[in-house]
Amino acid sequence: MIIEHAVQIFAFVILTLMTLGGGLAVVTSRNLFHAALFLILSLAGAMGYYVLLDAGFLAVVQLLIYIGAISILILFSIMLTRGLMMPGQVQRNEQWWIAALVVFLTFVVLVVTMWQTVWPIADTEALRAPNIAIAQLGAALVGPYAIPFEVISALLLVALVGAIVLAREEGNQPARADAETGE
Amino acid sequence: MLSEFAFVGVLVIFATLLPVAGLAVAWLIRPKKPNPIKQSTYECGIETRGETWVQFRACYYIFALLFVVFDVEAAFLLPWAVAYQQLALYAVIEAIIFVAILAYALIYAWRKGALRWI
Amino acid sequence: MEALIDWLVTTFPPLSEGLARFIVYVLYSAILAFVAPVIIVVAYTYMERKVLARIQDRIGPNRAGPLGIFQGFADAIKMLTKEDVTPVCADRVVFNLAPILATIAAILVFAVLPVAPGVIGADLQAGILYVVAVGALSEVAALMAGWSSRNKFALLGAYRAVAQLIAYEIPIVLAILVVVMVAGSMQMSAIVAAQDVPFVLVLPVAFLIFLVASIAEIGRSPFDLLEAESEIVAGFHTEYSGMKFAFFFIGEYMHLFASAGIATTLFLGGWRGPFAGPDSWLGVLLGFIYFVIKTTAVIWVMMWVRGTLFRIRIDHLLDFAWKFLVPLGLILVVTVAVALKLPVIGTSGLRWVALLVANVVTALLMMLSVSILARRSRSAALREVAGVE
Amino acid sequence: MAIPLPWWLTVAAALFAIGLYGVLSRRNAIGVLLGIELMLNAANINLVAFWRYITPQALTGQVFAIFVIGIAAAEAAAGLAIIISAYRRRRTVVVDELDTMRW
Amino acid sequence: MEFIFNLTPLIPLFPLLAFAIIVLFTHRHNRLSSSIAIGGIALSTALGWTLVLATILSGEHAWAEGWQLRVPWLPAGTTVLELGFAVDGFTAAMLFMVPFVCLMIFIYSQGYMKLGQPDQDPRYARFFAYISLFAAGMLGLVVARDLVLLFISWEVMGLCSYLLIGFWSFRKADSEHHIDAAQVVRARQAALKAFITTRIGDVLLFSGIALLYSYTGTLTFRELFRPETLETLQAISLLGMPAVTVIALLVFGGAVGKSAQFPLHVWLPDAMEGPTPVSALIHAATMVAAGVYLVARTLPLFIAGFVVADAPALHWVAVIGAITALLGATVGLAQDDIKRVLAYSTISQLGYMMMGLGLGSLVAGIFHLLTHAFFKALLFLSAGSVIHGVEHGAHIAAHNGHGHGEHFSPNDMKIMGGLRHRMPRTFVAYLAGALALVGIVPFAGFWSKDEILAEAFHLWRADGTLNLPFWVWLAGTLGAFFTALYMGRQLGLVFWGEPRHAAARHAHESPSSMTVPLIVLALFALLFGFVNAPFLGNPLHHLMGNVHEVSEVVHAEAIPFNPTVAGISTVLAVAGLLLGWSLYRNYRAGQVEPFQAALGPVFTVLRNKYYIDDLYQWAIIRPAVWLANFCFNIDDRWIIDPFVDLVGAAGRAASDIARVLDSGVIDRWFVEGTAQLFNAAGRWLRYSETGHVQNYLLVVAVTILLLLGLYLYF
Repeated sequence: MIIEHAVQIFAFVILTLMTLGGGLAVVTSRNLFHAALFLILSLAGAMGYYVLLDAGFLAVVQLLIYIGAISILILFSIMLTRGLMMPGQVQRNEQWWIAALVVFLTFVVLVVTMWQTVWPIADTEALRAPNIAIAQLGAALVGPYAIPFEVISALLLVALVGAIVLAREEGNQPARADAETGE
Repeated sequence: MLSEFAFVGVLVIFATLLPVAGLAVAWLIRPKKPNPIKQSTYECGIETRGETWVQFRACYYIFALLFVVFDVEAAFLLPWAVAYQQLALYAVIEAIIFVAILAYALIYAWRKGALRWI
Repeated sequence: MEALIDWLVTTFPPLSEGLARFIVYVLYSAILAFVAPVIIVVAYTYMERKVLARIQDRIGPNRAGPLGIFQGFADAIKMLTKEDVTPVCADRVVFNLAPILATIAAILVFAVLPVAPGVIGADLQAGILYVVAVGALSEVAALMAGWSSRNKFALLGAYRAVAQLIAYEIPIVLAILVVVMVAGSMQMSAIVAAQDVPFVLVLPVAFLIFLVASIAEIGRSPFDLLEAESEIVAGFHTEYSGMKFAFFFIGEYMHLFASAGIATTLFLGGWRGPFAGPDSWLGVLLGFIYFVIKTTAVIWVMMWVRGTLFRIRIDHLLDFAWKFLVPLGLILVVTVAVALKLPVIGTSGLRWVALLVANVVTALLMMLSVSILARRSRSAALREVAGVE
Repeated sequence: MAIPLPWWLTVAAALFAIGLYGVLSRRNAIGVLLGIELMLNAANINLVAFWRYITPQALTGQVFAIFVIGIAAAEAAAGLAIIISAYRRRRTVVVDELDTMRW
Repeated sequence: MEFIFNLTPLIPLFPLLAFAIIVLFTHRHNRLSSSIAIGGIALSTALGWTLVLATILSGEHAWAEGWQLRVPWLPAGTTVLELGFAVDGFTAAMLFMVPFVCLMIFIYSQGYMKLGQPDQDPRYARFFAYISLFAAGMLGLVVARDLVLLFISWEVMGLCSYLLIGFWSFRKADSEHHIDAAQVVRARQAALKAFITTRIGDVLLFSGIALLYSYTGTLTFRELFRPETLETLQAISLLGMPAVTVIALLVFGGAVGKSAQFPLHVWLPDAMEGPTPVSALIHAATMVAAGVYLVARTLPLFIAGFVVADAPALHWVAVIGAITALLGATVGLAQDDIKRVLAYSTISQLGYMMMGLGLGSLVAGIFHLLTHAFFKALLFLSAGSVIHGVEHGAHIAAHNGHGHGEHFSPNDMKIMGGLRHRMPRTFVAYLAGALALVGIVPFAGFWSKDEILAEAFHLWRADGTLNLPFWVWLAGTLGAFFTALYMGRQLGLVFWGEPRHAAARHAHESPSSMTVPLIVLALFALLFGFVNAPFLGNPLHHLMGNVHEVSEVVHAEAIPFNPTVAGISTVLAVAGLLLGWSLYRNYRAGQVEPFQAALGPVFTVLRNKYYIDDLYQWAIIRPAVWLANFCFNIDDRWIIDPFVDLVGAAGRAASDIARVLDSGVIDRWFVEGTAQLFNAAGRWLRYSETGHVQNYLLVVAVTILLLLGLYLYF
């Protein structure tokens, strides 16, 4: 039990270093590509958190969507918008120090509140066995959460349509209809 | 569950060790005779001209976009698929509607020519 | 695995259960990370050369050792002692990290591969999703390699590689979706256990989608666009040499084996076969042998395809994924979902029949519509040509 | 559970603050987006932590986290498309220079 | 029976589907799109009327209690935000009117929107998509079980009204003669004005809803209006008033915006820039009715506030209603635009409805809402027909070489005249509508307006002193007179006398797709009043009188028919009508208007709408613009600049500051005058600092931080 706890705390510390260190690097790194890679590191740390919190499925989803898909998208768009990768360019604006101050204050307020609040922690028995099967999740998605579930797909559709309209190069349309598509 | 992921953690460490060790060994025993020509960027023997980071077309981005959308779809549908055998017909129909909406996304991209290379 | 842990605990009493588990994990990890790559690379490069040589009416490697079986080791030594050139303007850190990440990504897949009865590193609930998710790491590695080389070909190659990888990941996911639906679990062991009938027999279309997409996913001919020499030199690893290149190479073969292994697990019944089972050491060994045989068969098919087909064009490649495999997969998911919920389907036997019928019907419909579309577009093209002249 | 809940919350708050700082101080629009991703992740960590410690038998925490990830995907897709579009028209992704709304 | 009620969600769904189909698939096919839109609303009408029938047949209990359906909408942990559908007597009464009037307007639009547009105008399909969505919003509002669905529908309608009012805010080609550059500008401004003005109300309503939810944890009407809930709300004190009063006033604020009541009525006349069917749909029959409906639906809140203390939200409703009624009616006297007259008449009639509700009579207010919807839709559509005819006349005139190149507005009543011979069917319809509006027996308006006035009269007599009901009654009666006066003027100007312009001379009758709905609506304007006629036993009272059975302030029973009230208002109405008509029927072009001659400066005030628009322009919009500039400058000069200097003085961020110093800010501070410094610093900082998203975000972050601190530590 003690060893297990020690392992957990060790993992927590490592993951925190990854997450917060990666996060700090994301917001301070001068090279945007590096920033994106650090974002991946930070997200991987968060993934580890999910594992420690017994949300294995979520961890895998995090790996799949955040690291596997969203970060690819970000890397692509970084490469597409050239000119910002000029090294040595100043990457923070003039208000950064006010921002830092405000952010620090926010953090302090949050932390103080969190440590003062008495959280209604579940009883030990429940804490020990949070075994949520993926099947339960799946059933919930089409059960009580059916409407959000459908809305997500609509949201994705809308995002895709909007993004295609925005990102497509204008004035680059071939005059004839695409023969392959059989339109 | 933690113990299962613990294995993944151990494997990550070992999997990192392999290439690191390999590279270290190679670094020890390989010859090191750099010269500027060898270290220049390889472009079929021609001198590199212009910037390397030429701007690429947005169609790559659009493919990545579709990928993201369908990846999210997978993340939502896989739990559903696991639960599939216990579900009633209406729940299956909900998922089919979900798939249909995303299929419409694909059709939209197709008809807009976003799937066309060049 | 669990049996081994039990055995350790009972044989060496001072060992606690956790420690025993730790020892077993370390051992198995070491096997997966150090032994398996070497064996796989050596064995399957040799096999590939031989098979290709046979297809192309050559002899293949025959110098190093009897029948050239030491060719792989010779290659390894060559790689190890080659000079490693890093371009001056490259982003060194990222440049060095990329092959490491690629190797890690390839090895990590093995964590959930049930190579023998009871032998599986991590039997995750979300096992198969984990496989797909880890595959995404290799895309990141490709982008890192391409970007950090500061070479136009490398960057272009990385773009292409990622475009291809992500395009074919979706059909894979859809095929997996069908399997998960039928098996009722994402756990690899449960999927194997569910295959009283190997799924390839009842879900042939899903298997084909998976196989084709896997070939593309590991970037082999006819989908080896990522390293089309005539177009983009060697793709994202143009600037790599020596051991760093070797690790990309190792990663590729690990990936090959992993993909075939997953195909085996999902569709060919995994380690299942006569007398194989977790109860005795013999059964376990037998299961492992079945697994390797099946996987090698899949790999052989992939090599066969490589030796037979020519490389296809990048636009056709993406079209094939997005305009054929993805719609096919979506339709298949819907058809299977409906077929299994039909009121008459209750008993197990009928279930399999319904699945097979759903598969076949979907395939036929798809073929029909594609042929109609193709005919129409061909005649449109012909008309256009005629109109121009 | 070796780590008490407030630690998780603190880490999440720190990640949130870092992300917020990125949003407020990055000159590059994509950098701003990276900050937003960090913030979303911080929120997700909170959701999962609360689920684990307070309502471990309920599904809500995990389901919400999945929804947040899905929404983050949509947000990134649309946001990056906007940035690419802006880049194509204005040849810049520096937020300070994207100021048509000024007058 | 239950089965039919379960179909209720389909009523708003049909038009919504029509909208989706048009937008997604058929927007390239004009005729198909309009058919789909009409089909959708026709299905809704059929279903709606079936439901009305079912409700009536279900008996008294169903009228009061109704039927409902819950839909869990947003499960968030332990709480579930629900929305739902409900049908009771009140809903049934609305369901009789709303889809039917929409259907008539849709059919009419099919003919009207063809007007001078090229066949392939994409706006034709778009128009039908918008009005379908609009109808879906209104129907959703009517069948809502709770404030969630109601508010969603409310906002959908707000969006649609913006889109439709600004419908002609762009034009495709110069061939579209009826949309000139000025029209484009006007349409844009009107759309913005409508949107922003109603938004003020929406914010109030939303705050009201939020307050309700935070105090009661539910938004369902039935649960909100349970006596226990209301008592809780009465007990809570907020801003020195019972919470329920505050909430009622906030809700009323929403209604004031949507229903164009006194301080926020300015958007409605401008909204006439939209196509005429839109005016009929949004600004007469349905959308403005939404505000009245909201007040009627939440009447128990108002009454609860009324009962508990002398902070009577209910009286505010009556007072605002009375002011609006008089204001609208008087301004209507001095307008030239045929649609603007009707717009002000709408404002004034909405005031009547609010008066009725404010007196605690649900049925009187809603009865007037129903009859008004029919005859005002009729009037607007007839006005559209007149405009249509005049435009066609202008075409013909231009073709014949008369009046070519001369600019005129087809809405201007001054150019019309003598149209009763040229457009006989339109004339009959218009006359029916006018008589109904003025309140001549047996037209619909007579019965409903009389009921409101009788209510006020009754309450006055019951008390005996010169109390609020007396003033309300007085305002209503005076308003009735003015209504008659401006309708007489309008009839005289448009249909009698000689045509005063070539366009009017060549005007001719509209196509039957436009006139048939007119005739149908005219029949309703004539007959609909009988649904609550006293000698038939006030059927409407029985149907919906008991919906809010919580308090005796709501009169379930009808006030007995009062010959005195009816006599006074009828005499005044006839007198006003005749007076207006006789003064204007021989009006000739260029002549000084009879009213102007009689009223002098008062007329100018009326013509300028009591200068309320100018007041707003002067007192709100200019200061707002000025304030925006001021903040902008303050941000530049007095906050950021000292910050920069502070940093410089502290020797921090040396490189940035060096740039500041080099760029001459500090130099100029000493070398040149202070004024120039401010100027230069402002300009410099304007370029580097302001208008950037991140500045705003920073402000947001600081605000949130402050609020957080405030919430946690104070």
